Amino acid sequence: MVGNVFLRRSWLAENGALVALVVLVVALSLLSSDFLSVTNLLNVGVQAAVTAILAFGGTFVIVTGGIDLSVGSVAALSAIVLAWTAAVPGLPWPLATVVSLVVGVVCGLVNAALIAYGKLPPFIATLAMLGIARGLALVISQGSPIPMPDAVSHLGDTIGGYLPVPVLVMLVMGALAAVILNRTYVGRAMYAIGGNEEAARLSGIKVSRQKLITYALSGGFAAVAGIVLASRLASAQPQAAAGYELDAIAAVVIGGASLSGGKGRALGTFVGALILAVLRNGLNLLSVSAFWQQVVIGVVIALAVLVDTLRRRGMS
Amino acid sequence: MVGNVFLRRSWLAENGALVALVVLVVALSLLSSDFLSVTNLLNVGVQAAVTAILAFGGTFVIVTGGIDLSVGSVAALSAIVLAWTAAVPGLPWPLATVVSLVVGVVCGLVNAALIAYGKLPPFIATLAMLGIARGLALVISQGSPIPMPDAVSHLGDTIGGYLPVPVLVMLVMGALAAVILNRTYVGRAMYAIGGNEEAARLSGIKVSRQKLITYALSGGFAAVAGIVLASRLASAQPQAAAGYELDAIAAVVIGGASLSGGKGRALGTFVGALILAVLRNGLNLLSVSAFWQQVVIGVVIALAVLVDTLRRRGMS
Amino acid sequence: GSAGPSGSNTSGSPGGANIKIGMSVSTLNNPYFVQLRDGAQAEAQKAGATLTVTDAQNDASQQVNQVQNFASQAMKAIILNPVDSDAAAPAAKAAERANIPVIAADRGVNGAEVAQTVASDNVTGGKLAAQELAELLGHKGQVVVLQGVAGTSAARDRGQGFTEGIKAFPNIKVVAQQPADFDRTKGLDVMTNLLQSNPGINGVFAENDEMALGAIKALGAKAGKEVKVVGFDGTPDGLKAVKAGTMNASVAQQPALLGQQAVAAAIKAAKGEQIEKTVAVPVKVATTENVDEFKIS
Amino acid sequence: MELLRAEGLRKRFPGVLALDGVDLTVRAGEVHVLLGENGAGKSTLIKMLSGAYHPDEGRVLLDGRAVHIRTAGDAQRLGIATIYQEFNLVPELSVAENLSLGRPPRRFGFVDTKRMHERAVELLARVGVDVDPRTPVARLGIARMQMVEIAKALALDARVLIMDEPTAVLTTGEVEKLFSIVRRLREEGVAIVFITHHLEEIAAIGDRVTVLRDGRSVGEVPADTPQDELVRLMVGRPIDQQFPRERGQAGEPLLKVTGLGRKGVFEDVSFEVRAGEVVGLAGLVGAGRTEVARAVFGADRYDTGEVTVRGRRPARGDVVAAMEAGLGLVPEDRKGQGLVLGADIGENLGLVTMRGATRAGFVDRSGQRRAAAEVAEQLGIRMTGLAQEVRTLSGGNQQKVVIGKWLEADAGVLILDEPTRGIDVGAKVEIYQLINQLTASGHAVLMISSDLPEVLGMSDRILVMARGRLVGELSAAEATQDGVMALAVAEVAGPRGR
Ligand SMILES: Nc1ncnc2c1ncn2[C@@H]1O[C@H](COP(=O)(O)OP(=O)(O)OP(=O)(O)O)[C@@H](O)[C@H]1O
Ligand SMILES: Nc1ncnc2c1ncn2[C@@H]1O[C@H](COP(=O)(O)OP(=O)(O)OP(=O)(O)O)[C@@H](O)[C@H]1O
Ligand SMILES: [Mg+2]
Ligand SMILES: [Mg+2]
Repeated sequence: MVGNVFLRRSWLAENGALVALVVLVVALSLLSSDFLSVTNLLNVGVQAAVTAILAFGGTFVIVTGGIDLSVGSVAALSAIVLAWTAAVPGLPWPLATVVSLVVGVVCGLVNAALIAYGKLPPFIATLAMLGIARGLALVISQGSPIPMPDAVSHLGDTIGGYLPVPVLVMLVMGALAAVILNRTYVGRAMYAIGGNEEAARLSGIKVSRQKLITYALSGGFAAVAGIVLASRLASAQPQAAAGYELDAIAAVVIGGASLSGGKGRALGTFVGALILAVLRNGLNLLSVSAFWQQVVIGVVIALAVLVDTLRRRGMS
Repeated sequence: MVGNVFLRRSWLAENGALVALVVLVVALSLLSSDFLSVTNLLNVGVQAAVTAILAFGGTFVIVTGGIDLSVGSVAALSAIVLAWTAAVPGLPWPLATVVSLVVGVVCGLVNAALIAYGKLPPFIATLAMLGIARGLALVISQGSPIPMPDAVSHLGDTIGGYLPVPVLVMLVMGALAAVILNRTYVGRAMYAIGGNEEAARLSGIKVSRQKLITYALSGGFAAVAGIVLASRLASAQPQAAAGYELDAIAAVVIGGASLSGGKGRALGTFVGALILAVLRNGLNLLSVSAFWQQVVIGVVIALAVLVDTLRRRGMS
Repeated sequence: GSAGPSGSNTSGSPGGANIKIGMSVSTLNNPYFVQLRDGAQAEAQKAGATLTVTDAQNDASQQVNQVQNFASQAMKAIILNPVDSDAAAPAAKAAERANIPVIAADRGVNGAEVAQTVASDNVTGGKLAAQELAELLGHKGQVVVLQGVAGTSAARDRGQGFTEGIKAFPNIKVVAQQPADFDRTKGLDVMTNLLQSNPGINGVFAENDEMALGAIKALGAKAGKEVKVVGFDGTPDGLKAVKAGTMNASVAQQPALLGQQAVAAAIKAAKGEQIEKTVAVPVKVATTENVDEFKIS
Repeated sequence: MELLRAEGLRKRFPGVLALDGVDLTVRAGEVHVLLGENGAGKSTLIKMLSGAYHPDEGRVLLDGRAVHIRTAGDAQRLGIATIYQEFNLVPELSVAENLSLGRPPRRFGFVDTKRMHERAVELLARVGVDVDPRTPVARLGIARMQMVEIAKALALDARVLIMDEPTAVLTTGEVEKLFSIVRRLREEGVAIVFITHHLEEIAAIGDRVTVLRDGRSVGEVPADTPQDELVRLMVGRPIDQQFPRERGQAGEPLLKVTGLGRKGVFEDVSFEVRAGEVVGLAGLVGAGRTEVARAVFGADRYDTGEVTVRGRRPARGDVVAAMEAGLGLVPEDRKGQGLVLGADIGENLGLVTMRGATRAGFVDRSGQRRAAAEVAEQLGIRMTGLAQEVRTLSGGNQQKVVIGKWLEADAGVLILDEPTRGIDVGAKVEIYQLINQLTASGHAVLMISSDLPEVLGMSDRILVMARGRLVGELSAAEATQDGVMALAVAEVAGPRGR
């Protein structure tokens, strides 16, 4: 009984963003008759996918108390690498995909090396990578979009004319993130490091190695996000996903994680990404003027998190 | 004697970025004969000014352990408000300037209220403000630039055909920031809050009030930066200073501050802003290709901070 | 809440008989596209159609999202101002699946069928800019190019057109090409810096008017005289500078006209009428002589 | 004369009623001791007097008038100064700055650094610690931090001074200094609330004692009440033996340290710890005991010498290698190095064993929970459940968690640095019994403690450190408090190895 109450309570407490999402969905259903259709909701899913995948990767990093500003650029670079290796040296697409994922992981490893061994603040290391990866994407593509191999572009399609593949990929990556965070040594170590790095170290956790894994995961997730994004457009763009890092971080934080580390869940991040996507979709459906949209998005983000903090305060 | 050694040591330790700046300046002097002229160095100063002023404001926030993502947008909004109130209701320029500064301060106060009373994470509160302020700038200006009043535009001029006013403003704001941080109660309270918020509270510091002051200062500095920026162009642009928040934060962190709070100095921030400006100037002088520029900037930022962390490690 | 000053919803009575049209603009952060939108809105108002404008913020995937959302809203026609020609195909296809006609405005769509493309060619514009600058310089001199955001199609096409165009003048040397991100402040800073390393330049091509205006600030009294400046877009501020003689020419694409024609085409398409595959809105070079022919709003 | 009075204070936290109607009266010129088991509610009580918490019910009277203490600032203005159980210092700031925290001296509206400095020198002299006021607090050892805390509270010239376990991390010398300060304040008419788990201190410094149990006051007795009686009031049952050490036969040497040194910190430290043995490491604050322990465990590097654990030589500066060789370390600074405060109890208890409980990358979380539940039970951690955040545990219970996670790990050689810091008498005996169990099963324990009776009562051999060197070794039979102290201070006059 007591355990049950406890569980129910903590589940709600940790998913405060869910309340905000529900409120938002209800409000939009009332305001726009177009909102609550299956097609539109699937659209929202598709539109959330890239941010959500980036944010799942970002959750790892934020749980350890770090930050990854490079995810948008790394996504673009990975996609460009895939398209380029398939087009120019003409690698078969599965190989090109592997190369692209490796590029994402390597970017993450470079970030981690700078942070763990170079003792750079994560903000600076990943800001540097933001520039480097974007620059390399431009250099490789010579600034022009490169068509994606057809086989890979199916990632942007829908299965049976209904279920969009990006949504599927998002769910798979989300589940993967949840399992890593909750069930694996790597994930538990992330929470310990983010909670108290020194205590983690003195408990026998190899902090530097865990950071390598953490940022590598973030880079790998970014690569997947980049491939999904490019597939949707059937073309890899050197400028793709510019500025997505802020959205990804916002999704993680809206989902209840703390930038000072030790806290955060995949499910919360998912809800955070959905809030952002629902919001953008709704503003389009309601035909809010472009200039006001930024204001409204800002206000709603603040309100969404406010709902969450007020609920928590009310509970304790 | 001992005291002397202590001072010398800590001065160097706290200005590690200075070493990076010197290395950069020497390297650029060797690579480009145009770099080390008085005119060019003054240009660098002018180009650093806006980022530096934003970063001085950001230093307050970062010292308290917060972050202010809204500075670029608030700068743009303040400038638009100045130009608009001078142009449309036709306020005299001194009054318009005051209104514009008040707008900056109010944006900061809203941030602080959300953070201190709404318990929003600073990242989210100021991200919301980033959208809101930018949106309002667009709404007020209808998306088009507004000419600045001539009197104010002199802020973009040079005195005696030599000394650029933006450099002067930057130095004044920097000195102001240094005095506030080092010598005032408000400044010392910022360090206490950033170092250990609970200890600060239990020592009788009114943490919420100090946060209001901190973010208000950041907003005020952003308004000044926005006015200087618009004066240089003689026109207030709704899109001005977009993305400058990352530059400003980078300048603060390169200058030795820690995003977890409690550390940071105005002088360090100044050096950080100079590093960024010298870098961009140098890349132009050297005619580095557009695609490679981002890569080079990323690499140099990482190296600059690496120099600093390695020096510190060597010393301790 | 559509009564905002930027007024994205424009509805009226006759003609277009309340046809719902969606329009996704690549960005509203640039006066050029603001004019494009204004032209479209004026036309929609006149025809009595309901026009919904969204801002893709230069993000191709957000644009796809917006077109999908238009489809959910059962728009009768969609005007697509692509962020990127290649990346616009999925957006156009999304509309096609929903049987909604698409009018491509300002930039074409590669890899998908659209009902009409209303455009003025950026590459041609770049060539015109090269010719104009060459004439201004008497076919010889040193020029610099201020580039837009690396990797965007506008920067690419205009730069390409200019590079091709300037080849015809062997005595003109491009001594530097540097990015200033379509931003006026950056135009000012980059131009200032380039003047240090290339004091002998006498010509500037900026890939948009914003950067050109920044460059003019940097050049001070030399702007338009010792150093010839050619911009791109013909924005109100740009045309003012041309009139004032600080900018020598701007390649004007008449964005308002473009927006107007796109809406006219969209209404026709929505009614099922036959429309031409392509409509070229003439590119005109605004110079000191002819600037008065251009509308400065 | 009655100065401070609390009536019917009640405070509820999620899941616990921490205080259930407690009354307390403190007179001017008395030292009023608060006594109670870990989690009895002592800290919660004083936090309501200092403005850190607000009571759900009840009121506080000062000079007979009801006062509302909303913030720490209010308490300061009313003349109430508090030394909290957990440090409230800003690590990045200098000692001088910390001493003036929240009320720096000002001149023309600007902070007067010169006067701040002078004030710091004066205050530090008053508590008798020798530190440069410019040193960042982060660089101080834990005992010095405590002395800075004390100096900071003295700076307020308060009428009521509250001290929550100030002696927990101090050695005998500092405790004496503190007591002489307290006696002087008492003579000046200051009302002092004093919390301690060291029963012998009660008679030495106290006047009256209020005993708390389970959030209720169970009695107010004079300070000269016999210890047995105090224990009975506090725990509800008598404790027969305070130090139940069962000495056995020492076996193989498990830990061998030879010629260990780090420049300026310690040098030429050699000793061994055998299976079945408890070796005590005594010394004054700053003697370098913690430094040696950390170096042995691989938490810090060392310059010379070597460490051998069960025949293996873990690489220097490598915690994991040291752990694999069979070493464990319970650090002295539980907040900074021992606990993940934001995580729950179960998670913290499982931190060390997590690697071992991992199969194919997956952590056996239910197994981990079961083991944690067992240890929590063994140590009598007072909690609402394993899912309680460690941050919300009482200080002593937090300390039990730090010890618990190493008990679970079953390390061959366990180094305990101030293991019973802040732990109540009842629980101490439990921990001593666990130490007995460890040594009986062939493990070895190196115990650093500033609590001399504990060192004497529990060790088989005692090593004494002073100024970074080992200055002597005493067997359990020959050791006395005076003997150990004589060794510990002997070298003080001599040159320092830095
Ligand atoms: N913020 C909090 N949230 C939840 N429970 C709390 C909180 N603070 C204290 N408690 C609980 O209140 C009870 C009393 O704690 P308190 O810190 O007052 O004990 P204490 O007598 O000081 O013990 P110790 O001797 O270990 O310091 C404990 O059960 C503790 O877990
Ligand atoms: N006067 C001093 N000024 C600055 N640092 C000192 C001074 N005396 C000692 N230290 C430093 O303090 C450290 C000792 O810390 P610590 O107090 O933790 O030692 P310890 O022997 O473990 O003492 P304890 O465990 O009793 O606190 C050493 O690194 C030493 O260099
Ligand atoms: Mg306590
Ligand atoms: Mg110690």
